[in-house]
Amino acid sequence: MSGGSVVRPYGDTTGDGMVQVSFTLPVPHDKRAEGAAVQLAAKMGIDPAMVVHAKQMGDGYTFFVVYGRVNHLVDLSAVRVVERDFPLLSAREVNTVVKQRLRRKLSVVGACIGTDAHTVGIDAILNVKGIAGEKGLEYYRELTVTNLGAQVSVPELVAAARRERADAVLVSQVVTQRDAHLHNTREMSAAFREAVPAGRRPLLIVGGPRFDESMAAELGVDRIFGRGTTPGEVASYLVHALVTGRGAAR
Amino acid sequence: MSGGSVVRPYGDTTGDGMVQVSFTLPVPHDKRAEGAAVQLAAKMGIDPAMVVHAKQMGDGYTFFVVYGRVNHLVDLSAVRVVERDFPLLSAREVNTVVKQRLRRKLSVVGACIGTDAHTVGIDAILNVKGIAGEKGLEYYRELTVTNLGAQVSVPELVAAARRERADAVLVSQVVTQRDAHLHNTREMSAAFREAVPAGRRPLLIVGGPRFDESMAAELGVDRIFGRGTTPGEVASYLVHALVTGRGAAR
Amino acid sequence: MGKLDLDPVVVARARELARRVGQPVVDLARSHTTVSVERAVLRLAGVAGADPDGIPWVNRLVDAVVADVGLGHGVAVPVFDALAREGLADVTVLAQKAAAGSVRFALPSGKAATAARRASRKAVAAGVRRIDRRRAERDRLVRRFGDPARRPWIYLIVATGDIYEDIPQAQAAARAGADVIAVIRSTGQSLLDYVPEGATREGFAGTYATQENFRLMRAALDESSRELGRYVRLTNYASGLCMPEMAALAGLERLDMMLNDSMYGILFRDINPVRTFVDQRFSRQVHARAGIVINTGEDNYLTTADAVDEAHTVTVSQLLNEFFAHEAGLADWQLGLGHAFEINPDVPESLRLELAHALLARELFPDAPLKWMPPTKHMTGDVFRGNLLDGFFNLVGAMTGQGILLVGMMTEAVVTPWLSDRDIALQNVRYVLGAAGGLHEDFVPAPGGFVQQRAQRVLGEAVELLERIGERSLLTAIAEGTFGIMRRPADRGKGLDGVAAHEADYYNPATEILERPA
Amino acid sequence: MGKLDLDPVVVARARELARRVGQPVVDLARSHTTVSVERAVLRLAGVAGADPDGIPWVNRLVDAVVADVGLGHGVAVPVFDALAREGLADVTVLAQKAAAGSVRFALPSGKAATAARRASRKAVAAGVRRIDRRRAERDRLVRRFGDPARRPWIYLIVATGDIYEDIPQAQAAARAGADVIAVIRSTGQSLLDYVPEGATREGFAGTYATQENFRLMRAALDESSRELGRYVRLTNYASGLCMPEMAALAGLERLDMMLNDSMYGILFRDINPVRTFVDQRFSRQVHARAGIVINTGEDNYLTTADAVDEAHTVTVSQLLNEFFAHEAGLADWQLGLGHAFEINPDVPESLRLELAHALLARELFPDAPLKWMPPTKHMTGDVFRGNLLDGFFNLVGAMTGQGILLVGMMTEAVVTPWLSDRDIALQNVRYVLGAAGGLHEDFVPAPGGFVQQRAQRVLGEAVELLERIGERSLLTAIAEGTFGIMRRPADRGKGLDGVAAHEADYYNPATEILERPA
Ligand code: B12
Ligand code: B12
Ligand SMILES: Cc1ncc(COP(=O)(O)O)c(C=O)c1O
Ligand SMILES: Cc1ncc(COP(=O)(O)O)c(C=O)c1O
Repeated sequence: MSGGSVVRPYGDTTGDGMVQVSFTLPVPHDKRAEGAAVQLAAKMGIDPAMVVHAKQMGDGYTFFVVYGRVNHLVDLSAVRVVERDFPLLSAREVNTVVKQRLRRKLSVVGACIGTDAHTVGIDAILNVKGIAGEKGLEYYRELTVTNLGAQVSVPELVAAARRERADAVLVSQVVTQRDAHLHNTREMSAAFREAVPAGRRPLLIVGGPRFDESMAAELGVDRIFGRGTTPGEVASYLVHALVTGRGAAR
Repeated sequence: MSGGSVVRPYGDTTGDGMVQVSFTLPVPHDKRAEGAAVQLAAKMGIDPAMVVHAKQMGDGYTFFVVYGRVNHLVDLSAVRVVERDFPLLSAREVNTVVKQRLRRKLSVVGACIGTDAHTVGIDAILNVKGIAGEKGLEYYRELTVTNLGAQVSVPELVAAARRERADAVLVSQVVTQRDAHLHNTREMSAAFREAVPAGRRPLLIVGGPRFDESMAAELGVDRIFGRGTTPGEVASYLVHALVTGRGAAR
Repeated sequence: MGKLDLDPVVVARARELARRVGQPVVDLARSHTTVSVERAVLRLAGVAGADPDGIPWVNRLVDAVVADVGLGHGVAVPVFDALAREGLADVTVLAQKAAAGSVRFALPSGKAATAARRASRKAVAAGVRRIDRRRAERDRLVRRFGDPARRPWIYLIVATGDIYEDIPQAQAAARAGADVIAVIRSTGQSLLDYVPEGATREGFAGTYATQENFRLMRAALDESSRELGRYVRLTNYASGLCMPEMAALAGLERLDMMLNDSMYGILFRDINPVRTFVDQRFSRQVHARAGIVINTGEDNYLTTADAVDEAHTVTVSQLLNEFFAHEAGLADWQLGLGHAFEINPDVPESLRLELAHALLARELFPDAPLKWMPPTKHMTGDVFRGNLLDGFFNLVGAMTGQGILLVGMMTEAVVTPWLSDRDIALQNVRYVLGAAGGLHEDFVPAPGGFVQQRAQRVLGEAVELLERIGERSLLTAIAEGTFGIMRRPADRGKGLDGVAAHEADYYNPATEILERPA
Repeated sequence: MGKLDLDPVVVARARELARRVGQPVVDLARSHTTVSVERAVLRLAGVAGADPDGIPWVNRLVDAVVADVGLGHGVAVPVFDALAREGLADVTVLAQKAAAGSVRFALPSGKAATAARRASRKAVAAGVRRIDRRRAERDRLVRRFGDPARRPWIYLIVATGDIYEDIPQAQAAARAGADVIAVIRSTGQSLLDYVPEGATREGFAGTYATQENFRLMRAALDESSRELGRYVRLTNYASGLCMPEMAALAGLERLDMMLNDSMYGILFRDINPVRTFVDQRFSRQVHARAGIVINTGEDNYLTTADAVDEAHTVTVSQLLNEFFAHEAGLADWQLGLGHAFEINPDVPESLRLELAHALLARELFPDAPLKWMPPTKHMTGDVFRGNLLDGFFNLVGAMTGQGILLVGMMTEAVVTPWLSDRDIALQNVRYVLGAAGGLHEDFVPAPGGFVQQRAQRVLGEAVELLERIGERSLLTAIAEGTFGIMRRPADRGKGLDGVAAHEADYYNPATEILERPA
């Protein structure tokens, strides 16, 4: 543990900087290949690098496991993360605030867009069943939830958001190969920008296990939720962004 | 596979640059810690970096698994390795050459020095039993082998080398914590430099699973053998360095 | 046999109930057709290729027929009637003309009808003969190269999205020990109501299933089989909106196994239940003829439903899949009934529960190969733990005599498998099978103990559920979320507009041929 | 009991042969002393601390006595005689004076001798009472905090070389589930003929064993025990040239287990056999008194010898360790007899062989806790595979009821364990014990099958070997490389100069006290 703001990786002694790395190089296994592995490790800042395992796969690929010391420092004070900037409310509090301040039900439309059919994540947020012991948004009396399910196209989503007068649109993306999740999210946010006047655009939220939460602006959405999100967090954010927060006038 | 001399790590597509990394940071697990993990990954050249696993251990440490793309190129033409620069001989060939050209038995003294007691490696090279189906140096008729065993001090080793008129001294070092193997090797080579006139110094060879074979000069030895060495390689090198090679006049 | 001490009366009752639940669905399937069934017929009759936009001629042709005379009569007669009328020899040329709007379709009667039937039957029979030849070829190659030395067969996926990356990876996997290669499809494909054409390089998390990709991969694996002296099998999906066509293409390109489930499309792709059951029956008839092993999808239920609470739904589905498969002509050796190692690893005695479930499947279906699916849902980014779980999955597979072992990847929760993941996974399998391959001899569930009790309980729950379903209907049960906790009403879901009830004169030469003993 | 169907006659014969082989060695041990035995006596008598160079006063004092009167009379009488003559109250002060050369030692006779004996016995008795108090304290703490809920106990090592890094790591490990913490010693320590002093931070691949380090770690683990509501045990090594002193210090600092083997030092540290057997007997008498569990070192043999070919040498050594331990007063619950999962994982059915070996130990020594050692020799830099092997090791441990599970580390072939390695390893153990903890109920080696045959064969080979050893002597067998394929003649090896045969008047108050029933 460390009080200071600069730390190093810890193998078994403070400051030892030890890390483990594995990768494949498209070369058959020989001494040159091991040298190539050391070269890559060196470029990653590992020095000394120990190639502790090398195994050829097929004709021309070799898998390596490397241990060694990285010389990088981690500056904790330079870490920028999307910290929760809103209070965490109970379901009862969410309901009370929506009822008293918004004076109508808050409408939420959810979907898995593109060809993605992984609904377990969005269902965990929306369905009564919820996740990790927390009930999903359907359980909240003052929220109206429309869950469109899987493989919804962007035009369908925009239409549904209109129809349901959505205050917020919640989109899930789980498949990430070839950055599918990023493409789909960009397409979605562009479609809303195009279809809805800026002032009346619903709050756009995306979630999924492999998103980088700091990319919201870049993707044109209001917020990103990652691995392990719970419904309570989402509900609290909705209240903050749409009812109580500074930007809530939108 | 790649014909070119510049390659990248291969996850599942040529050129994707994907690697896996794990490490511990001395911080409790929270969003800042995950941000710190991403920062370290970025410094290692991984971008985008996915923190796919984070687990707090005890109060103040968190273990991370990160996947992502490194932007480094591996230049195969720049790899410098200690390639075998001598022919691989059979035991019979070794015996013949020594007998015909050296016209006496070649004397080899082996030991595990310092506090290191791992003799399996040096025994694999020296004992008749050998390793990987190859007999050890004791099996070679024209080699005289003295195996001093474990935890031999440097003075003892120097004395034995003198006594046995060693042509070559073979030292094993397996324990590497706090660079024990490097310290011990340096101490050993310095002792020989001090005790024996340059021209009559025996060939100094070290071996062990965690040595970097390119460090011979730095450690003051003639050759380093790493992971998976076989007795035949060592015997062939001995013949090359002491009998047939260019520097063999030493 | 008989490690579980199952009551044969209860087992017989379970099968009888499955028949009772399944029969109405068979009746439904026998009295309906779908656009994809008809397209499959045309593919067997020789229609090939696609228009410049990539829409296959079979689609253009069926659409044209449907526009003129509807779907309920089947397309064979109108198509071969038009062919005769147009004086054409090639059905693909007819399709092109129809697409250009220069052919009209009608329902012939009398002699013309009889001639059209005869002509269509001849054309389709030629297609079926091609499938027969591919089956004989497979038998020959298996004889020449040999089958894997032992069960379970090792089943590995490739999923780069690019057939030209898939091929070397598949070959590397075969070399490293894979007996079966599955090429995973691109995420969107199951909802496409057509089969893409040609070699493809742009799938997401999978590679498009096309006839050309099938051909390329099968050829590559033939090469590997020759090199390795062991016939390496190829798998794809007869699933989604084009299930019947996929089956036909698989038969034509000598694929060896197909993922083919009676309910997967309904539950996990929101495909209309009637569409699915009709497509499924036809596709299974083709698989039966082609000597293809099907793999059913019960494993998927446990990714959305709890593997302990809903274990009996897997058993129920296996019994239904078995019933539907037998009805469609598949033999026991062709039934890769699915199940999975998906119990939360934190549940006490989870491994013994898995053993109980896996052994239950084994003893209920002694002659079916059984497809054993690795942990997916409870895999996390902790790849070290992941590889460990996969090892215990392999162990249960070995101890309970599973037939087809889908190899688990330590990166399950992270990425589609990397080359190295597959290598690590195969090493894992080799270790476990090598070290503990014979452990089943010493695995004797204590009489009346934990494992037996659990298996008997799951079977009991399955019987109860079948009874409840029998009182209503399978379609109702599906609508109510019985399987995989997905609710799918019979009048909803994708592809319903591609379904039609048979008219009195419905004619399908393929069904006719396939339903006659070969 | 009785999964192996071992023949009780063969088992009884094995024990009888072990007694026959062991007795001459006991006789040897009873008739010799060593410098370390004598230093241990002085430690019990209250000599503490070290000179400014770090050489303990016990060493200085024994050296001085030996210089004046030799070792064979024991040091107690000359020392307490000198103490009386010098009019000193404190033996440490005497040692300091002796080191300065200002005291001479002699062999008193008559009254002076009787007085010296009595005084030394009183002083040593006080030391033994301190050990008794620590034992009572342990009993109290175990009652208060509780024992681990289940077997096997989870045993984890720390090995940073720095006691102040070791402590937080040990506490983290305890929190993560370790029941026993072992602090590995620095590589050189076993050949030091003295025990270093004070808190240390500079070990290589382990931390020096010192009384102060013992105290610091025990205090830290007492804190953890309180926090966790479970008494966390501490282990170190009574091994090497200072075995008897380590035993005494362990008793004084309430360590709970000690690595203590009858042959390890001989085989793996080239310590003289006689020295080892003498030291070993004394150290075990101390352990018996201190309520310490010993862990023997048979696992080590399998790092140099083949685990299949030489499996019976492990059994022979276990039988000998048992005999020596009983003779020294240890009860069965104190016998952590060692064995290991070291079969080459590429050997067919390796897991079943491991099960046979592990079960053999279990059934031969039903009341001993048994120490089960993870794979080390066949671990490689492939850490993914390593974690997998460790999982199957854990499985065998659970299925065969091992008492003390040494937790394997995936980085075994790479580094001394990292913090994260330990966490991953514990997660592995938790998974396996949680998921398959009850699998032993269903593990019933087939009668006359692979597992039973193998176990019976190993036992048979052990009996044969014991017979062969009995015909010559244990010392001869050791000289010939019977164990761990290391040849160690009785007249060679380190520390021989520190051995002496008892003179007629040899007196050792500690032995006298320890051999009297407590
Ligand atoms: C279950 C599952 C399936 C089920 C899906 C059932 C269903 N109805 O969802 C089935 C079996 C059908 C399936 C099929 C496929 N799958 Co899948 N599947 C999984 C699996 C095992 C678990 C996913 C899951 O349910 N996680 C649990 C939920 C609760 O977590 P989550 O999604 O992360 O959601 C949480 C947060 O991310 C967040 N969140 C998520 N979405 C949202 C949205 C909002 C608005 C908010 C606020 C928060 C939020 O909150 C949630 C709760 O904490 C993963 C592997 C794994 N272990 O992760 C693979 C995985 C996701 N599948 C994968 C693939 C490739 C497929 C297929 C495409 C394979 C194929 N070609 O056949 C198919 C087709 C699916 C398709 N068209 O998309 C890949 C994706 C690879 C990648 N990174 O690109 C994975 C990673 C497996 C792998 N390694 O190959 N799959
Ligand atoms: C066997 C073993 C032991 C045995 C040793 C028995 C013996 N007589 O050698 C015993 C049980 C006694 C032992 C004890 C200890 N061990 Co140990 N042991 C191992 C183990 C399991 C295998 C090593 C081995 O035999 N490898 C097989 C041989 C054939 O391989 P090799 O040594 O690499 O040799 C090959 C090449 O490197 C090369 N080579 C090696 N030397 C030479 C020399 C020459 C001249 C040449 C040409 C070539 C050459 O050729 C050989 C053949 O290919 C390793 C873990 C592992 N799996 O690697 C730990 C390991 C080496 N041990 C370790 C430790 C810490 C210890 C202890 C210090 C622990 C303790 N504090 O109690 C003790 C004390 C030992 C001491 N004082 O040195 C650590 C070292 C950590 C580090 N990197 O610093 C390891 C890595 C385990 C770990 N992860 O903690 N150990
Ligand atoms: C029967 C079946 N069909 C299809 C799939 C794959 O999904 P998709 O429909 O996207 O090809 C699976 C997945 O495991 C399956 O089990
Ligand atoms: C009985 C015994 N003593 C000691 C050790 C450790 O070695 P060292 O003597 O270097 O402390 C071991 C290693 O496992 C052992 O089993």
